[in-house]
This record gives sequence, structure tokens and C-alpha cells, in this order.
Amino acid sequence: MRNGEAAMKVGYFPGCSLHATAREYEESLKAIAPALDLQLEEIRDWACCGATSAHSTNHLLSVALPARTLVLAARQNLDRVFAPCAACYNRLASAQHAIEHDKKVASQVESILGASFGHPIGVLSIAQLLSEMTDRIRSKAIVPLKELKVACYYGCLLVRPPEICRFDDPEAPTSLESIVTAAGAVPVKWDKALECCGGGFSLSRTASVVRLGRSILRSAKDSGAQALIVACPMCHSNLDFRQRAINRSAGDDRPMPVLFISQLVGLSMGLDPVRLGLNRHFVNPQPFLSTISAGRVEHREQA
Amino acid sequence: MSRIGVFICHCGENIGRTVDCAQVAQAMGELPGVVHSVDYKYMCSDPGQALIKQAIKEHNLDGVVVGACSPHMHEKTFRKAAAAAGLNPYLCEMANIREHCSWIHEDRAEATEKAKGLVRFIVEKIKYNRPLSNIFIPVNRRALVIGGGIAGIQAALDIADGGREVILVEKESSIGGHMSQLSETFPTLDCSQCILTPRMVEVAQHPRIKLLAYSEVESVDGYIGNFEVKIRQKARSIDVSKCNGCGECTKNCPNKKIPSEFEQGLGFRTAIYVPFPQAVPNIPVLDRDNCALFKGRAKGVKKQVCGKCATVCGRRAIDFDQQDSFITEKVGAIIVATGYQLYWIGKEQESEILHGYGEYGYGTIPDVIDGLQFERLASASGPTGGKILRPSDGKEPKKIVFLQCIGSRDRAKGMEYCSKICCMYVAKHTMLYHHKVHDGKAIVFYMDIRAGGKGYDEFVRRAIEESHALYLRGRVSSLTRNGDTIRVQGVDTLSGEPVSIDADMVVLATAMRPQPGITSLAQKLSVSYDLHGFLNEAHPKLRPVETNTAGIFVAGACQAPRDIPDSVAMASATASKVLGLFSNEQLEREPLIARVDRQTCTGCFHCERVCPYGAVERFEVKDRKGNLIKVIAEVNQGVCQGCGTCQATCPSKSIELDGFTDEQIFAAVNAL
Amino acid sequence: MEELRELAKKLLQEKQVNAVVGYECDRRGVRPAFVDDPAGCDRLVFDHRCVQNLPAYLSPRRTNVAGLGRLAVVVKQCDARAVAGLIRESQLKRENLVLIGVRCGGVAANPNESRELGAETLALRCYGCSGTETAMADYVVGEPKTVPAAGGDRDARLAEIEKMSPEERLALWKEWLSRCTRCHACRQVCPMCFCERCVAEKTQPNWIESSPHIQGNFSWNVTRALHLAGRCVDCGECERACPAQIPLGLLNRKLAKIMSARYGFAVTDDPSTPAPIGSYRLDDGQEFIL
Amino acid sequence: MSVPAKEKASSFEPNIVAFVCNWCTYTGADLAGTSRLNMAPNVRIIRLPCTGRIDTLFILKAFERGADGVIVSGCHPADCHYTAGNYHARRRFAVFRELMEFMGVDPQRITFSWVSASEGGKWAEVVNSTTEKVRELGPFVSYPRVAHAQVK
Amino acid sequence: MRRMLSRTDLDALVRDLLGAGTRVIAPVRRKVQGREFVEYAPVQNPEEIALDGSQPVRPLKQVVFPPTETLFNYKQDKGLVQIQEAPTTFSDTLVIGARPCDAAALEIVDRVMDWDYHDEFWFGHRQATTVVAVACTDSDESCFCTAVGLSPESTRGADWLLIPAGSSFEVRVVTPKGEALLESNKSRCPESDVPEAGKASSAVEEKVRANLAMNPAKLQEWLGAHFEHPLWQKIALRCHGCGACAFVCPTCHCFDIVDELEGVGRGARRRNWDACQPALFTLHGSGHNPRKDQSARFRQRVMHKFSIYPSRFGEILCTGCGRCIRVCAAGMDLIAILAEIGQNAEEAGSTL
Repeated sequence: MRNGEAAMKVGYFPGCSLHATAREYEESLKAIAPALDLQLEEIRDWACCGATSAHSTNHLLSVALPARTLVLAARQNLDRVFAPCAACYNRLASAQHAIEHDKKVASQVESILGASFGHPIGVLSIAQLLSEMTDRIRSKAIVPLKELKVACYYGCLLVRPPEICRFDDPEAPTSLESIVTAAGAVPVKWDKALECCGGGFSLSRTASVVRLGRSILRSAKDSGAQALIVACPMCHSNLDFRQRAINRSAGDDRPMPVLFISQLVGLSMGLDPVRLGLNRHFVNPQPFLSTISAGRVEHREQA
Repeated sequence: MSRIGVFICHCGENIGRTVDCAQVAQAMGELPGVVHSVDYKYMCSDPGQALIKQAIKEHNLDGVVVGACSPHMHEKTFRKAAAAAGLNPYLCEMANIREHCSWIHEDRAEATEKAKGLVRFIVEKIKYNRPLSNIFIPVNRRALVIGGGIAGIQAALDIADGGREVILVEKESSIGGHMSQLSETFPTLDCSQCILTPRMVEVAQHPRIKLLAYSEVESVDGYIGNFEVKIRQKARSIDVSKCNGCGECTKNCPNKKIPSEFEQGLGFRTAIYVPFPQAVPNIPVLDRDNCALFKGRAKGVKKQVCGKCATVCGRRAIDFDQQDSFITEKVGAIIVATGYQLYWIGKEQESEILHGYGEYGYGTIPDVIDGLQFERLASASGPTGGKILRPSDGKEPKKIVFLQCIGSRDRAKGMEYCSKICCMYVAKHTMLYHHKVHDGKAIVFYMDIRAGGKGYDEFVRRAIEESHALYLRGRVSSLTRNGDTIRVQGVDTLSGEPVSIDADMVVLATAMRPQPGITSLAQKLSVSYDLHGFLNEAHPKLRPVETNTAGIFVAGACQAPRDIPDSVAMASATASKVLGLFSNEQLEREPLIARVDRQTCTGCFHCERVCPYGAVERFEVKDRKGNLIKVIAEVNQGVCQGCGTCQATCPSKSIELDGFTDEQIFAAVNAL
Repeated sequence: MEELRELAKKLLQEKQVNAVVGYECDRRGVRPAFVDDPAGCDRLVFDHRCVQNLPAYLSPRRTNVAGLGRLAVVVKQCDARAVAGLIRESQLKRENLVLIGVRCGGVAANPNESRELGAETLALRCYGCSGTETAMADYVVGEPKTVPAAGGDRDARLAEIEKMSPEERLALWKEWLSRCTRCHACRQVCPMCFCERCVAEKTQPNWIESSPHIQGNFSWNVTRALHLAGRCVDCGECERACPAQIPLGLLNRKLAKIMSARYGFAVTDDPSTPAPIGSYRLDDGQEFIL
Repeated sequence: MSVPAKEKASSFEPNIVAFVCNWCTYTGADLAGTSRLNMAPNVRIIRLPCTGRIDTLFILKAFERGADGVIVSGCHPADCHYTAGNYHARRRFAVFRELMEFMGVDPQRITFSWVSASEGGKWAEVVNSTTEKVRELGPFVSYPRVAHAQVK
Repeated sequence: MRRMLSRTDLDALVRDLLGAGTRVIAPVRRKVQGREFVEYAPVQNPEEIALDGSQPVRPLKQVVFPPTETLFNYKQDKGLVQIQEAPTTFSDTLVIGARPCDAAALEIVDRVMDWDYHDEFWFGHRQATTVVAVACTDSDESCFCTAVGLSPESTRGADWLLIPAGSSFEVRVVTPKGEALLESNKSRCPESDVPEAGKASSAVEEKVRANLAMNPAKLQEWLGAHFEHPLWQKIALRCHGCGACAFVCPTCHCFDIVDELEGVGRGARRRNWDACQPALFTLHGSGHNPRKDQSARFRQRVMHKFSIYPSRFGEILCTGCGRCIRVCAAGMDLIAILAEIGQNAEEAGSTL
């Protein structure tokens, strides 16, 4: 609906990972935003979204933390807030939902925050944001991706639960597919797009994460994908950082590059892979980049 | 001035302990219009009633007020007593000074004062009571049964055997319904066709059953005892009077690749066809959408494209120009037995509240089938001749996963109810599978096993213990293609372990839903229905086969998920209700219904809008020369149930509910 | 104006109708006109003084008007709501009537208004009106006009009362309603009050006492307002007709607000839309019920 | 005037009339009786077939005749003996109540409740809470009522 | 020699009377939800009195003929009915600032109230009421008192007539009741030798005269002869039959008698204002009504005022106050109607 319109301004909630483990995610977003006429206005004084420690321990806190950010956004006169991290997105969207639908919680949270809610805020995931801009992405895609086959991986938080994330089908989503198609790549059909990556158990229960990652990567490879497209720093971390362990456990030596959706869009625009933070990955993206003749990155081999 | 008698009951100590009955009687005696007021130990006793009867005669009473217990307890008793003494029973009313007074208060003075107030209400009210007499409505002693499945068949046969005429309407070209598609039936595993077919034949041959197959109810007018039903007989393109069911036409039809509805798409039929060999009536129907001749006509081809069937028909029974025809039948009662359909897991759903199963591929995986399809695979007369073969490649599946509660009991999918039959038929399926594929493995995912019924739990035990079905308690999170198998991802909640199974076939026990079109039928009948379209019974316990519209009954799965024994029991219940209704030429009803003041009614028809029963009709007031003066409301005595919503709604108060008229209520309020 | 007169003339000449109900000038302003010969059509006018709601004459109870035969009626868009109401409630048949829709640029509060139409003089009910013609019309005449800007908030007086304490409100209504002499002019001019025998005149039982004491006046005005809930077409004629100067429109307006807030309903010129009273939804609000 | 306000309030016994449907609330009140649930004696019941039959005129007349409070009670939604009378009543009284409030009649004087045949306890609660509430509000002298000339 | 009364002294007079417990009725200014008007109402304070000439929206008749009046109360007791008569004492009332047309109406209606039945209530109020009229200083296009034989300074029905003269009033004493009022207020009404300023209201009178000229006798004659005339049908089409005209008419005096219950077996008999315009008028119990539609009812109104009453009492039952014209929502205009009938009467006269 917003395709073809002039510059779009949305509030920007980076969350903790985009300044840390997923710096490349933020770098790629900032790199593609101007080309897409997308203005990202960071919410001043934002705080933690509450995932996962708050929402697994205290419901009220899990609403209050993101609700504070929403109040700030309203004060900044923003109608919509974009949270690139799937977990942040999920927390913010859940809080907005709770504010609108649970009057009791809403009033409790208001008294906790000592502030009242302004206008309702639309919370956007990257899948929703970019799928609204597919026409622009298509028009900016200058690098032919040569029928590059990619597997779009949603993970568990991007389109679920359905009453909160209403922009896509919770069981058979298509938004990421529509974005990669616009960028010129070919999404493959595969089974594990909505499986769990292990989330925050990467450190505490590494074996589980490895097992889950194995099934995801195997399915992606079996479907002929050349890269895995993700939209969540946690998923990226589990599938990229843990990939060597995963492959080792599977006896499989085929590395599978894991890209943020924003990185793929950036590549389609012909942006420098380094500007897109591709040099920060653990799985060497060079062979992959070469197949689409996208320039080089200096890759530091993992220890 | 009225001549009212007031009788205050002590109810032993029940009232007398807290209410000074003598004082109440004395106070009532002072009211204008009261000529006799006494108290007595037990008014409902024989001597008590005799007291009333005697007083009616002695004092020439024109109203009797009994201050005693709840009218729900003894109103009938006292009205009968009054009638026995020659007083119109509706001139006798009760004031409740026991449940609503003596039993709930302790202070004697307060309770006595309140009792006076309560009796005074009724004394004032009864001054405006009118003598009323019961209403008699003629009954047309023929019944209409809608739906020719097992419920409809049973109801029709029971009524016809009871000596009354029945019209049985079936929308398909044959009766038999879903039961005719089943292979075997639980819990006895007897062959469905074997027990059903004789009943179908009986219907066809019964002298008092008029079978209208391939027909639908177009409209329903009237009320209990006096319905007028318009029925559309859809064009079969066959002259029924000429066809002898030889089958030459179907044999010669060139279009043989049309998915058969009866075979649930697993087999094929011709364009002119009989749905299954035992069809009743055994007369083909021409599917015009798939007939070459009609396709040609639609394209405007001048030459007749086909017409083979007509050529080979020795009796010249094929009539390509046949049109839908209509007949009108007058009946006194209607039984709705339209049955069910199975839920489909696809993305597109007919109703907004329903949601498909994306995690099961929205029904795009060919070897994921539903229960009815499995029935056809298992049926000896089915597309595979009773062999269990996969639809995709015709291979025998060695591992079948059965999933229960697909849609059912799932609010997120829009059907929070239990479909009731799935536990049983899944058990049956595992047995049939075991009998036919000895080395096959049946795995069942279930939420709970609900096998309440005679021999039901034993049946499920047999499936587990003798047919070695593996029952896993848990849900399946996804079905995905894995090579030529189906990857079933689920969880066994009893062990807490995730389960992953590569199955050759998956059978979904999808939810039972009412037939499409049920809501429009319900609207024609003024029968209410629930969120899911199941028809509502008048009372869940005490009137389970009646509807809120008098004279209309429900049987089988159109009311809620039902299995065969339940459906048949309901059908027989409706038949007995109908035969009871038909046992008299006239129907007697309490006269507490609404009536219209023709002089002041303006004909705005607010009453018509609010009447839950459609009892308000339009009446033309004409002068002596026959010129129309105005169109006003009239209450159909047979339909009105006496709720009085019309009266409260009527702006000019031109409609009155007898027994609770405005004057009566006003008088009571005036006595405050 | 010429267009209207020509059309009326044509309808009468062609005997499509027996009479045209419209507006004409009188000594002081504008009044309803009943024209039954083509020559009289030159009397017809339409301007901002055409305040009256002519469909009030269409109730079958007006036997003298009904005696004229088939009628053509000049209707503003707002008036058409009354026609729709009468059709909806079986008092009229659409096919027995020719509707001449006029494009209206708003009307004044009273038909003797000598000033131009502006924020000062514009009738309350025209606030926010688009002034388009009704979709019900058989013919539409006149040039498109714009309704002048409103002279303030239409519901200011309602809000003022809502702000008061319950005691103040009751005292106010008692004061106002004690002025009522029960002439029932409010009812007689109302196009939607067409009962053959008004409940206020029912004496057996005498729910609403006919004496103009506060008790009878209160019951009457409450009941009148309730009977018009979801039916009132907001023409304001009741208030204009009230010789006791009671602000009756407030009650109707309040009910319109309730209808809108509770049931999302507004009266329109669509005869097929039923009023909310007389229908229901399973999920109707019941916050006030224990 | 020297009577303390509290004492004065407690000496006032409100006069409350209840319009109830025959099938649910009346029967529920019967059950309260059968269960011997003690309750305030201030409420007197007038039985109607259905809440659909209960007219706003009844309430106005009750106030005219000196009622200090009114109860309207019937079947819960979906339980109406006549399937829809209570739904119609619900709309009618929602609107009536708001209009009354607008005209300054304290809506607390009119209690609406759904009491089923099995809710004897709830009925007792409705009766007691309404009596208590109306007792606190005091006699409804401000209702627009004609002063009665009492004939000796 | 003329007596003058200053506004200050008038106020003092009012204050005295109020102090003595007399009810004082006068035109007062009202504002209801943005609408401003003047009406006759009891005053507590002389400052409320508005004597600037605006016509009160409702007539004076309610002072002597309340819209509802309890005749008696009753109680039914075991077949016995007890009656308690309504009190027959009437409070002393002074009306200040009555319009001449309103004052005149009282005297005109006196006739019917003392005809076949002497109405104690009417005359009880009349006796207790002293009427001080004020000559009109203004008129509008609905006034036509001159056409019915009155004038802006008519003294009929008044006990005093005050004629505005600058900030004072000239006092004209009309009746013995007026003499008594003067007697107790002589000091406030000094005799003045200010020369007569001519007819104070002649300009107003001219203005009113321009509204309607009428020949009552001819009119009456025509009405008597034209009970069935197409004119009635034509005129009454636009009439809503609301009767607001009758309710604001100073001379309309129809009433209805009702019994109203006030509990079991007891109640009150009241008489209330009624009118001849609503459809219930003369409706028989059978449902038949000899006056079949609005034209018959409207004819009744005109006939009663300009033919029946004059022939019975020699008085036109109309004082030309014009309220019926001002109040009519449908634009029924008695001036225009009388003019039209008058023209018919002229023409009829010429052919006779």
C-alpha cells in the first residue's frame, strides 16, 4: 500500500543486539535505508525490551518494559515503530496488544510508568516493513542475483502468535519470500522455516541448539538453498556462530552462509559487502559472494 | 365492583410461623372489591380446596386469590379447583407469600406487612383478569422430513409406520447420506451398507412415504399443525416416470473422469450417473456442469455436441430441457435431519471464524486424507475395492498416522466443541487397517479418548490391544513432505518426548460441521442456530429434539455432532413427538397469548420485528365494500408463545398479552 | 426554482400525481404548499427558509392530505429520512409517491428568517451536513450548494447538561417540563409520530397521565423520546413547534448519541436499515446489568 | 434536624418493586425461598412472563407510586425461555437507563440483573445490595411526582 | 387631571403587595437553552418585571384558568366513595403588565363561564385577581386587535390601564377593584398636570390596523351560510392539528375532565386544558367522529370564534393577540385566513 510513496519515517528500536552481536544487522539496515527512502528515527532513551528474562518471569514487567518505549515513541510523535530484532518486535507488539486489549493491565502499567499511553503505536517487524516496500526494492535491485536460491527462515517469533503478529500467515508465511523475490533471488520451498533455533539456550544448552540447528540447516541444504535468510539476531547467532559445531556434529562439511534479509537486499542494490557487515560473519561468505560476483570481504577465520 | 375471594394459606407452620395469616386475611378483606377473605392451615389440601369451591358458590365470587406458595407449585391445583366450582380457571391467581416471604424473612411484623403487599398486588391484578378459554388449532396430520440420511430415514419410517403420511426431501439424487459411504460401523464392525440399504428400500416402497430426492426446501410458511412448504424439485434431466434404472446411459457416457463426490474424490464417475449402485431411487442424474452437451450449449455451439445417453436410452427418458419444478405440500410438523459435513483444513474457509491448518500444508499433501476418504478406501465397494492404497501412487501404506481432533476442541480454528465420533471411528480405522494390512503400523495422536457409550471403550481397547495401534497422547505440530513419505512432527506428552515419524499416509479426523446452507434453511424455518450453525434445541435437557419453533424438530448431526445410534435415537424421538402431536385432530393450547386491538393498531409492525416466533402476521382491515382501510398486525394463535415482548415494544400499546395485560400490571403497580 | 416549478407542472399536467407538496411564500416567510393545478406551480419556492419537514404530511392518519391522491413531495436530504422511516414502518409505499429531491444548502432555524443564511442563522441540525440530495429521489432539482460553516459545536448544550450533577439535571428538567401544557404539538408535527391512538391518550390503563402536572409531563416526555429512539429523523420540528419553549430536541439528540455510541447506528434515508430498538446483537453491551 | 444523619438513614426503609421474568428470576427467587436465604423484606416481586414484556412505563409508574427503587431481572443471555425477549429488554433498558441518567434520575435506583433459576443466592444478593444502595440514597422525594391529597 | 406612576413607585407597590403575601404575576424575561422570550410568571422581586412591550409567549389565562386544576379528591372504601372537595379559597393575585388583548380575553370568556353553569373556579380566581394592563408600545405583523374591535390601549378586562409616558405611566382606573388599588396607593400616583401627549399608542394602532381590516358582521353572516365550502379543505391541508394555537389563545377555554388514580381506590378528578384541533376532539366511543378530518376541526375553530360565540354572547371569541399565528409550526395564518374569508364574504355580499 505504501509502495511508491515518498519518504517513509518510522521509529527505530535497535534493542541490545543491534549494537552488539548483530552490529552487521544495523549496519546493513542503515546502508539500505537511504536507498529505500526510509527514515529511521531512533527512540530517545529506549530501554530493554524485556526478552526473554522479563517475560518468562513477570508478566507485568514484560509489558511495562516495552510499554515505556511505546510511551516514548508516542511522545516523539511516531505512529509506527520498527524493531529489527524478532524478539524485540514480539515484545513490543505484545505490549501494544496488551495495552489495547487488557484494560486492567494497561492501567497497572500506566501507574508503574507514571505516564499515560498516547495514541496506539504500530509495531513493525522487518518482514512487515520490507514487504510493504517490495516495489522500491525491486526498482533498486541492480545486481542480478542470478537465480540465487535462498531459504527464508522465520524462526518462532516473527509471525507468531497470530493475534499479535497479524501481518502474515502464522503457519505458512510468505512475507520474507516476497522480499527476496523482489530483490531478485529465488526462495526455495522447505519445511523448517518456522522451527525453533534454540533461542537463548545457545550457551546453557548448546547441545540442544546444535541439534535444532542441524535439522534446520540440513533441510535448507536439502532444498537446494545456497544461503539462509534470517530476520533475527538470535537466529543468526545460533545458525552462524554455532554452524561449525552443527556441521561437525552432522558430519557435513558444506558451510551455509546465513544472511540477514537486509544484507541480501543490500547486495541486490550493489552495496559494498563490507558496508553491509558481511565481513563480520563466522561462516565465510566469500564463496557465496563470488557466485553473485559481489565483491570481496576480509574474512577472519574462526578460532 | 368485583367479587373477589382471598384465601391465605398457613402452609402448616411454613407461612404461619413468620406471617400473621389472620391479619393478612383481615387486611385483604378491607380492600375494595374483596367480599370474602379467610385464612386456613393447608389451602392445597382437599378441605382447603373445598373451602375455595364452597366460597365461590356461596359468595358468587368472580375472582380467587390464593396467598400461599409459588404459583409454579400450585397454580394448576387451584385453577382446577376454581374450574370445578364453575369459575373460569384464569380468574384464579396465586400470591407467593412462602418462597418470596415467609421463608426468607424472620421478623414477623415485616414479613406480615410484605405479605399484605404481595397479596394486594394480585388482588388488584385479578380485578382485570378476563375469563379465557383454551385455544384449539387444527392439525394437518402429515409430516415433512428434511434430509434422507439415516436420521431422516428412521424418522420417516417411524412416522409412516405409525400411520401418518411423510414427505421425505433429500437434496442429493439418492437417500442414504453419509452412512452409505461408510465401510463398517463401530462398535460392532458390521457393514454399513448391509444395515442401511434395506431401510432405504423400505422408504422407497412405503405406501405412506412420498420420497422427493434431488429436491430442496424452498420456503416454509405457517405454523405448528399448518405448515405450507414449497419444495424445489431440481432438474435431473431425466423423466423419472420413464426411467427404469437400466444404466445404459451411464455406461455410454463418454466423460468418465469426473471426480466422484460419493467416493470423496478418490474415484470417478460419468456425467450422467447414479452416485452409487444401491442408490434409492435408482435413477440417474445428469451433471450439467460436466456434460459435454451442456458445455457446448453454454459456449453457444449450435450443433448438439453429444447426446449419447439419449440415443441409448430405450425408454426415451432423457430430457435435456427439463427445468426445476416446484410443488407445495401442507404438513403439520417438520423434522430437520440435514446431517453434517467434514471440516476441510485448507487455507480458504467459508466462514470467517474458521481457520485452516498451515502447519499441515493447508491440505496440499496428497496422502493426507480425511476420515471419510479412508472409509471409501476401506469400503469393499470403494474405488480401491477395499484395499488400502495411497491416493498419490497407489502403494500400500505401511505406516499410517491418524490425527484426532483436527479442528475440534480448538478455539483457534473456530470450533471449540468435541466432534464426538472421531475417537471411535479412528479406533475403527486402525482395526480396519490392521485387518487389511497385517504388517502395517497404525499410530494415533489423540488429546483424550472419549469413548462413552455401550461397548465403546471396549472397542478402543481392542484397537490398541488386538490391532496393536500405537496411541500417542499429544498434538502434531507439522506435516511436511519428506521424499515420498510425510514427516509427522509431534510430541508424546506422556513421555514428554518430541516424536518424529515418517508416515506413508496421514488420516485426519477432521471436525464435524453442519451442512452448508443450514443457516439459510434455519432462517426459512425460524429455527435458531449456534455460532457454528448447529440448530438449537428448545431445551438442552428437557426438550432435546424440539426447536424453539413449535412443530419443528431436529434429529441427528444437524443439531450437534452425533453418531449413528444417537442420530437414530433422536430420529425416533422426533417421530414419537410428531405422532403425539398427530394423535389429535386439534391442538389445545393455553390462551396466554397476545392479541391486537384492531381499532388502534397503526400497523408499524414493531411487534413483527421483535417476535421471536414470527407469530405476527399482516391483516387487511376493509370496509363493508371491501376497500382497504389499513394493514395491521394480527397474532397467529398457533405460533404465539406468550412472551409479551410485542406489547412492551408497541408504541401505542395496541397489542395485549392475555394474563399479563397492561391493565393487570398497572393495577398491581398502582397497589404499591 | 424554475426547474422545480417546471417539474411540478409537468408531473401535474401528465397526471403522474394529483398534487405537489412543496413550499410557498406567505406574508411572513415560507410555509408548506399543496398545489393541485399546474397553474399554481409558480407559487413553489425553495430556499433556506424551507424549514418544515414535509413528509410529516404523508402519514396515512392525515386523511385530508391522503384524500388528495397520489402526491409528489419536495424533500431535502434530511426530510427523506422521514420518508424512509415511514416506508420502513409500513406507513407508506414508495411506489405510491414521487419524491422531488432538492439540493439544499442548509436551512435557517425558522421559516420567517429574514436574514441571510450564515453561522448565526443556520439551524442546528444542518451543522456538518453535506447538503447533498437524497438517493431516494425520483427527480433532483437545484444547483449544488454548500452549507455555511456551523456557528459552533452542535452538541454544546447537550455537553453543558451532561456536565451537571444528577440533582442539577433533575431540577433543570423538572423546571423545563413543568412548563409543558400537554398540547402534544411536539407529537403532531413529528413525522415519525403516526400512531392512530397515542399511548399518552390511552386511559385504560392510564400509564401517562394527561394532566399537565410534572408527573404526567415527565412520563410523557420520557416516553415520547424513547419511542423515537433510533427513529427520530432529527428535523427539530418538535422543538420548533413547542409553544412552551421546552428544548425537546435535547432529548432526541441525547438518544441519537446513545444509539450511535451503543449500537453504531444513525438514522439514514435508507428504508431498509432497521432501527436498533427492535433488533439485537448477542454481544450488545450489558455493563449495567448485574 | 437534631437527628444524626446516620440514624435518620437507618430509620428509612425503602420501598422497592421488582419486575421479574417467570422462568428464570422468579424461579430463582423461589429457590432462594426454598433454600431459606434470609434477605431484606423491602423488595416486592411482580411476575411477568419475560423481561421482554417489561415496559419502561412500569418503572415510571412505580416511581410515581412512591417506589424508591426498582429491580428488573430476567434470564441470562442465551437462556431466555422465549429465546430473545431478554435481548430486546437489554437494549430497551440500556437506552432507558442512559436517558434517565441524562434527566437526572439516579441510575442507582434501578437495578438490572440476570438471575437464573439456579441462582437463588444471587437473587438474595441483588435484593440485599439494592436495598442497601437505595437505603443510602434515601427516599426518592425528588422524583417528579404529584403530591397526593390524602383523603381522610 | 391625570395620575402618574413612576417605575420606582410601581416597584414599591409591588414590593408592598409581595410583602403582604399577594401573588404578583408579570411579564418576565426567560432564557432557555439560548432562546429568549417573555412570559407571565410569578415574580419575587419587582426588578424581574419586563414592561418593555415584548409580548409574552403564552396568554394570561393560566392565572385564572390553570392548565391543570384538581376539582376534588376521592377515596373508594368498600363500595362507599368519599369525596374531598378541593379548597375553594383563591389566593390574592395582582397581574402587572397584562397586554390589553390578554386582559380583554378574561372579560370575554366570563360570559361562557357564567352561562348555563356558574364556574366557581374561574370566578374564584377572577375575583381574587386584579389586572393592571399596560398599553402596547409595539406590535408585529401578527397583531390584529383592531380588527376585532379592540385596540392597543383597550381597557377591557383590566382594572387599571397603564399608559407608558417616558419613564412613568399614566394610570387609568377602570373598575371599582382598580379604585380600591388606587386608594391604597394614592401617594404613589400623584396627580399631574403634564398635558396630555395625545393618544400614546396611535402609531402602534395604525401599524396593527394595516395588518387586517375586517367586517365582523359580514364575516359572521358568511360563516353561517358556508359550513360546507371548499375553502375549509384547502386551508386545513397544512394544519398539523396540534392545537398549539388553542393552548396559546387567551380566549380558548376548552377543558377536559379526567380521573387520575393515586393508589388503590383513590385519586383525583382534574380538569385540564384541551383543544378542538387534535383528532380526539369529538371522537365518539364507537370510533366515529362527526368531524371527520382536520378541515372540520379547523372550521370548528374559526366558526366558534367568529360565528357561534358572537351569536350566543355578542362577542367575538378572539382578541387579535396573534399568538396562534406566531406559534404555528405549519404557517397557518389567521390574519390571512380571515382576509380570505372576508374577501369571499364581500363577494358573496355583492351577489346577494
